[in-house]
Amino acid sequence: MASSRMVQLGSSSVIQTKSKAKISFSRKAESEFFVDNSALAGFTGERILYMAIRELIENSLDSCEAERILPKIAVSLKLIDPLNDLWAISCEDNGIGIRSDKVSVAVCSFLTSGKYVEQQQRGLFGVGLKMIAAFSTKDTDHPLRVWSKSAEETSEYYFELRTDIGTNKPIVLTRRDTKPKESTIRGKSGFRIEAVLRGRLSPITKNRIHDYISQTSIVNPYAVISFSTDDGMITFDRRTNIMPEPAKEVLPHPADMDLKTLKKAIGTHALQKTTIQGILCNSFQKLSFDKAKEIIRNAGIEAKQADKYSEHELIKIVNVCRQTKFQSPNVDHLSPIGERIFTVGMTTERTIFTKKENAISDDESQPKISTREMKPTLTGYSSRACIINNRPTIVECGLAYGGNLSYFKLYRFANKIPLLYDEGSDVAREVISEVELNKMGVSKKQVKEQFSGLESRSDRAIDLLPIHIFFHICSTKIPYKTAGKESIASEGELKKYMKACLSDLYRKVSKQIRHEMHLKDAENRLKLYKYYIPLIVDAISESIDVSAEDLTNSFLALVERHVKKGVSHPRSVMTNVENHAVPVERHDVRGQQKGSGSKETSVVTRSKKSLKMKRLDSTQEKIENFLTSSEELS
Amino acid sequence: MASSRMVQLGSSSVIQTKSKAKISFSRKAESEFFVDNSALAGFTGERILYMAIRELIENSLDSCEAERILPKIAVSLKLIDPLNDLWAISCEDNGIGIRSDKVSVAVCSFLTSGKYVEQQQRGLFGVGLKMIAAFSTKDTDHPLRVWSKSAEETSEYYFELRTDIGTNKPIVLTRRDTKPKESTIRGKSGFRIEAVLRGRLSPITKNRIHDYISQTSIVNPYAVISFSTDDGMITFDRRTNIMPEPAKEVLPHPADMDLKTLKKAIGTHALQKTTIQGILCNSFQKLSFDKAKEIIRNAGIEAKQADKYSEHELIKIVNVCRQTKFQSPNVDHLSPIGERIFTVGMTTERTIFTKKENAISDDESQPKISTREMKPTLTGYSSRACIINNRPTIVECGLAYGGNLSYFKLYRFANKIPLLYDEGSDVAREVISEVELNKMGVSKKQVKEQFSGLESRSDRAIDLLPIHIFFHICSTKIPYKTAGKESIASEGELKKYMKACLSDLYRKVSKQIRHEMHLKDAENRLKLYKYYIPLIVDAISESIDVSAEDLTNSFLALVERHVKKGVSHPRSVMTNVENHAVPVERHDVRGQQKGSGSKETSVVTRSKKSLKMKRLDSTQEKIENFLTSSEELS
Amino acid sequence: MSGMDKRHKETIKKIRLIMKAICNDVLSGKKMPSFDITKIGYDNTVWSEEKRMLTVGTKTVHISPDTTKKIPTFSQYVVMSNAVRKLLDEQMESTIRGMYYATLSTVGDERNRQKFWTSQDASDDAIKAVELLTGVPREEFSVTSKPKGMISGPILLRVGGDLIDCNLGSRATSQLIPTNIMDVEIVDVKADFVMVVEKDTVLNNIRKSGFIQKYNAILMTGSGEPDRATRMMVKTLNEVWKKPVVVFADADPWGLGIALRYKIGSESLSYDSDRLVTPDAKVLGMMFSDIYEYNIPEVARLTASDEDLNRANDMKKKQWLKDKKWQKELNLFLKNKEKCELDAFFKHGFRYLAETYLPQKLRESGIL
Amino acid sequence: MSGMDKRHKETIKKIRLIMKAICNDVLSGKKMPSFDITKIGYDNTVWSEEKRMLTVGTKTVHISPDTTKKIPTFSQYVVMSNAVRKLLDEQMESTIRGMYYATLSTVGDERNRQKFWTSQDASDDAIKAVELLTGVPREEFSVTSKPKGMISGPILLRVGGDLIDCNLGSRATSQLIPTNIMDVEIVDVKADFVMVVEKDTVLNNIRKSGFIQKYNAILMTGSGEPDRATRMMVKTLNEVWKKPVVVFADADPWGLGIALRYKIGSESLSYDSDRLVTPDAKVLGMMFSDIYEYNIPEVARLTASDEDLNRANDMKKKQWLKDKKWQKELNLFLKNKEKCELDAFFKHGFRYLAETYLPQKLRESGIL
Repeated sequence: MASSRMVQLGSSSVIQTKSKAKISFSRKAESEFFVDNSALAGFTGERILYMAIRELIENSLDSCEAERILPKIAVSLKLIDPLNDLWAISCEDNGIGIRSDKVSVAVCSFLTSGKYVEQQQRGLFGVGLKMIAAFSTKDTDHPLRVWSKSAEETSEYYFELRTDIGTNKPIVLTRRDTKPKESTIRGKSGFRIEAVLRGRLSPITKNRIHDYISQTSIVNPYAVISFSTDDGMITFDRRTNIMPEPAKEVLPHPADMDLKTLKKAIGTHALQKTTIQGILCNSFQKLSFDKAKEIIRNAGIEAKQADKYSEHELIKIVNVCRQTKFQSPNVDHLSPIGERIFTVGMTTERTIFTKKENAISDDESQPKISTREMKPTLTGYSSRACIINNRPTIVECGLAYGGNLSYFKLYRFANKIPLLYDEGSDVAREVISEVELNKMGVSKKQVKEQFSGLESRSDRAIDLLPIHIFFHICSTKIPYKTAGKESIASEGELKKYMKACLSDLYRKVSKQIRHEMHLKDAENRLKLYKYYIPLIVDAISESIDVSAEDLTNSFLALVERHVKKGVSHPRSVMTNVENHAVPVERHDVRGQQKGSGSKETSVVTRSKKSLKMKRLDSTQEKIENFLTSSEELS
Repeated sequence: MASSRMVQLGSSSVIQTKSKAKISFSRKAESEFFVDNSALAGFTGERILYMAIRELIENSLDSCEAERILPKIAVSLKLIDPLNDLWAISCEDNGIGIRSDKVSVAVCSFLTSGKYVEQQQRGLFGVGLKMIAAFSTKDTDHPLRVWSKSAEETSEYYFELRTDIGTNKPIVLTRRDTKPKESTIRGKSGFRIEAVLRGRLSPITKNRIHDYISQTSIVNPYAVISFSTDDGMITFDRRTNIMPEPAKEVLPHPADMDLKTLKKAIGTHALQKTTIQGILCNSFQKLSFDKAKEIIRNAGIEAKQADKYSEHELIKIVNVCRQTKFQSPNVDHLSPIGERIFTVGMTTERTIFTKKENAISDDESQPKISTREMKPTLTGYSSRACIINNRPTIVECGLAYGGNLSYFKLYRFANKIPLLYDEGSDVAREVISEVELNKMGVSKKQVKEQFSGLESRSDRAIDLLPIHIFFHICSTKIPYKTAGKESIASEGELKKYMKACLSDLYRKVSKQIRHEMHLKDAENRLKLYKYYIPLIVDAISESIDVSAEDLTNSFLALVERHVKKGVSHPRSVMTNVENHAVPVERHDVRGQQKGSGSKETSVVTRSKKSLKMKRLDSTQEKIENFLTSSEELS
Repeated sequence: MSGMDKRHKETIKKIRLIMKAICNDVLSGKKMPSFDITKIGYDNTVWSEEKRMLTVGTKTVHISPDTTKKIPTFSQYVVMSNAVRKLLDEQMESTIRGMYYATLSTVGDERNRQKFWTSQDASDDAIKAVELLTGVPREEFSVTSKPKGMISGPILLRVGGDLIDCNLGSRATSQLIPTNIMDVEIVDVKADFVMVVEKDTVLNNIRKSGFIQKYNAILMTGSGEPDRATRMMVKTLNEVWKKPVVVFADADPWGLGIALRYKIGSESLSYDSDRLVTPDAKVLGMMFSDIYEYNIPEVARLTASDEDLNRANDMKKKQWLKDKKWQKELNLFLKNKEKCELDAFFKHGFRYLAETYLPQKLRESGIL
Repeated sequence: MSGMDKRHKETIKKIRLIMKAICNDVLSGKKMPSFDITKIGYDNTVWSEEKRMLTVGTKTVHISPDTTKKIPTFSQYVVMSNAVRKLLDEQMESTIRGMYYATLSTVGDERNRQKFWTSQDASDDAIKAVELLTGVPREEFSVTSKPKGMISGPILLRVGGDLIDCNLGSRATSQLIPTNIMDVEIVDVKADFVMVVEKDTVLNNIRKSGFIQKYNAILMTGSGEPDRATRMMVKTLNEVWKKPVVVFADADPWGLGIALRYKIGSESLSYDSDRLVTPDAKVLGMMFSDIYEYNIPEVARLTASDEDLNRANDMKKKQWLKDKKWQKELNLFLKNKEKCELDAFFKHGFRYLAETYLPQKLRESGIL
């Protein structure tokens, strides 16, 4: 059977031995083009395995979210042939699967994808799966093995596939309806792929994969993602059952019109014989019939059947549209994470390490299962919708403070994908530098006074705080700084909106942060009194006749009352700080909250439990007393 | 006529309004894919005009070099509609042109290119011209205008073209054989294209374009490139008539074999019924019949007709090849610049500014023509051939010192294309940091003493020297750090070879540089004496009875003799510097010098004339005297 | 002597009263102990036209351990008060550095230990606070700084039981001005006038030239910023002994500032101006205009730093420098951006300063 | 006086001879002018077992404008030589700062002007070079530094024509030790011994306690690094007046270094040890072991810095500190990494140092 495939070989590009330079124009199949220029899709050298895992996880998440299925994704990466650097990679999800008649092209044929629609998705080029198939075909004799149970079908199908790189066509080696007892996918629907790739895995790349999955879990807390390697399995557990509203496909916005989109719109309506005005308002969002008439009038072209216009006339429409002000585009085609899910992501991270039973390193002391959770004392969320480069864009920003957090960290996401590298050149870093910390109601000086004890790598006050800041940018066109897609450029007004989000957040949490800092200050102050009182008492009792013990006891009682008073009247201590506690303002994302069913009304969540964990010293009880009383007061 | 094109509209991807998420798999035409994901080819936002000019210049240079035609390229970029940001861009060359039957697909159809061969070329993806055509079609109603006079034909043909983005097919609006008196292209052959693009040109991008052309001229000194804008014309003039040996197409190297290449080789020989051994040694370089037999033996597969092997058997051949040591690949498919041309590029840069006759700013004081030349005192060249990522790679390194150069600068080129940005992260920067300056026979301390007076941005000694360092990497697969293609990664042993080149160069120029530095030191010393002698003479003549004038004259005579002595015995002054002047060693590029016809034997060229230009003070004559004598001595 | 002891006893009593007051506040438990002291520094300094000197304003500082920042300060003041009491009880004297050492300590526990004094500056501030709290100048409670003022010329001092004749020949070294100035009595002054210079290098040069003998002058210097003893000595010579006082300092904003310390006082010691300032002193040089009038070679001039210029701009705005003469000089400096030290005259020869420049300036002002 | 003038004339003559030699070399045109001077510093210092002091070795430095780097140095030495000649011709004295000012200059042309002296250090080095060139110590050509040494106790000095009695009461200030030491004559010494301390704060505290009267001692300090006058005064008191000398300094490597300046000399002045060093001086304290034996409170101890430890390690290797006693002390320091200043005794009360620690140490060593 294998040799029968030989007939499919053959390519349009033939190596010639030329005596004289002569340009021979050759046509390349898409698959061959992408294999030859694999750098375009990021599949180069060391990065092949990393990119493969990324693409598979992103496809799986997209597939689940399309139908609001809580994702459960199992990825594995195992070395099967060290001599030839062969790795078995697999990914299984419980998404909607792919219809059996589409599986082979969806996996193997470049430029055929379910991703070519105007809505937010993780992967946009739709070439990831195809790259895996082509590389596997090119470098190994192992076929791709695929199990798919489509939501639209009842059976699970099994495939063995190869890509004919020379023609961009799938080679289907096996295709069968699996019998129920044989079936691999347990849920109602799902997809599993296994491929063998040739590649190298350096420790750096290994960490990169781990970071990628870990941060993916932060921004997708409704997903379970497990990752198996030869060392064992790590599971990034689900922490919520709420999923974001899926992205919807929308009509293009007229400000983004060009000749191609306009002609496509006319072509779509070709059979209906409508007017050009009708086509405009049916094919573009935010375009009323009146507005369409106005555009045609401004373009100065005569009325005729829509498909009778020449390009010269159409370009006038495009030019007018580019100069016309329209309503902001709607954002239904975007899927922001939303406050509730974002908050879950910020608040918790649950990781379970399961060591392989017979792991090579037989370290008895290491537990087989360990979990890690982080519980900040308070969190905040804010978002903005805006237009960047003619595309609707949603900026989401989150903040987590205190609790188990002990240092500053910035997390960056684009369309729910974590950005891991080039943080220094990311616009988010600029945003954080440029938003004044005193919007939080605290001064740099205060922060340095209170936190400079912590280990810090930086002089900047923000870097001293136990704070995590999260930025998520959703758009159908993320303004990446480089094609490497690791940092976002400060394009258009993006920075302005990000700064507005962070400023909101600072203002929103300011009361709580100030309270947190007052608590910490009160604690510090009591400690300070205890340090200094003996010195004062000694000096006095050496000078005049008084009982040192009485004086000490009275002094301690006095300062404890004093500290308590200080916390319930924070202003008196912080007179030099401008008060930013404006009435809490909600910055909802337009159209986003409709169906999210959020019941929370306050954007700042205070976790009492974690606060208690923090107070371990002897003054705990007293502090909690006045904490309670001050909360009653406020 | 315009409306008749309407029938060609229509696309396989149709916008649907869906009530329920359902993945619809759609196939995209290559053109549509690239237009939608234009970032892949670098055509985004501000960069469109820059990329267009780059692509056109690179195509033109490739076209000329294919037939060793001395390139003469005229590029222009003019704003024709400020309201709609429309620019007319044109490029004309004297290259080999494109055969009239191929023009339309070569210009408009993606994945059809003359670049898909295994040889060094500037553009590799072959999508630049197509992007221009597609963007012009998408954003304007102006057709592309093309004049082509192919070396294979006698007539010049004129075309008006558009791209059918939905199908990746050209739309030929006009095609005609121009009459001789109408003809645009004057030379034997050539190609001219005019397109209208929508875009913005910021001052930054404008500078970027200028830098790009200027540096292109450095590395292609045999080309004339003129660039016209609304401000006037800048011509980067030709400084040599020698051209590098053009790249030849070669067979792939067996170490780089994969299933795809192997199967392609078998397919090509399908009709000849040869053995697999025969195919191997006919389809791959550096693979003798014996070696082929050995490979088949090691793969442990039975002998049969070549097209009867299964993939499973073929992959065994691939695996064996990957583990087998072969001779280094030949580098005929690479086209390094070579020492002579490299030296011309380093030594001169001739720029002619021609202000527009009726320029808006009527600044009378500004001359209409100005030229700029730089003449270093000495230059050096070194190169190495190596294998990086299984691809033969040639590293060329050049160095220019002194003369009109007044600061340190690093120039980086890949396949004769300048790399303009991200210098900090380029491997070349690391190479320069890591090669010890004292290989040059001078110590950091000396450099700092002699040159710290110059304005410098850095503490590093090399940055103080008036030195330009040039790196050129040739390969069919340049290890770019990012898809943005602005910096090269330290992949494989690339850095090692680059360091070796630079070290060679340092050693080679060490004697001259030391001599230069001695001259400079002598100069400095004479100056210093002149500064201090009056103070010494005053002190002495105040203390004792002596004629200040006599003393001054005697002192000046004494120090001039003393300085002269110092230079003719440089060692005596520089005893603390290790002497690296090893016997001059040539590091020829394997196989590269064969046809270059180079007659020079010394790699270090000293320009006497420029030295003279430098000596303007009164001691010029004396210094030249001892310069001559010291040269006689050495 | 017994007058001194009596004053010491009074100071001890004042300190005990302060301690008592703190004690009462704490034991009663009603309020944080606190006391107000006069604020010192530029923002509580007022120019008195009548007295012709800088005087202290009415602002006060609230000293109390009621905020985090003020806890250490309060403790330091209390601890320093006790140390002063001890010093007086032991009938010793100490320098300000000695007081720092005597009160050196750490606070905090094992895990978080820090210094009681961040530096000697903090201890010096606490000594100042004790002065303000008790209303007794430092010298009276026997805390002095290292002597740095110097005096030379026909003047006879009595310190304790010893007579000190400062009228020594040109080869001898000047006498240090004792910092325990309360112990110093001026027995006799034979000089016609007092010349104060900024730096001892300059004083030395002038003295060696025989200036004292030739012009019957007393030469004094505070060696830079003058200590209180030097300022008080100048004041006494002018106001009690009726000797004209002239001041010479470097031609830069800092030199001018030092010269003006003698004549109008300083912002940091404005609370003590009545004891320290000599309003009739004449600041004669080195004026910025002298740089040009006496033809100082360019190499001996220095380029003004930004700091110098800022300081000069600040000075221009001061009420007490609104006089046309000072404004003219400061404007000249701000225009030319050149400053100069008195030593620069050495470029004209080692005797030029003492034998040409100074006599000329003194004649111009009518002193000679 | 005329002896002084004669010596001055000789110095002038020596300078003129040097100038003449340079002149001859230049006018003959045969060779670059050059002269060799003794190299000074650690690499030309030799321990003399016989003299029990650091002495200078035989290395020399070649001074000549023959290389770029040496042109400025040569010029500076010539210019400074001429300035010294001028000073002597004018019969003036100057401080080292005065010499710096007198020779201030720039070199170069419009486009490239630089300072003749990079800082006063360069000028100070040039003065040292003139000493070495002429073989005449600085004091003899009337260049002195600012006086900083102090002396108190039953000793009578004559400076020029003036008698200076240093035996003043406890309230008076100590006398400065004149830096023009060639002009100073010791007329009479009534004290039983001489006690040298590192810092004037400490001297002041001791003096105020009545120590001088009680023990009939002379108290001296160099106020840190002692100047030559102070060292020479100590030597004279010990060797001419046969008074025992004891030295007390802080318990840190720098304090120990200062104490040893008196007893064995220093590397930078080893060429002048014969005039400066008092080999019979006894360095009594403060020993590192005293920190523990006298129970200095922990807060008054300081943590040794890396610099301190490096210095101590260097000192341990010196030939002249191979004595068991020093090795033991240095090892103790290196082990505990704690140092301490004499002022730290103030933590035990202001009189403890003078009334407990010092008498005990003096008794232990047999002085009392």
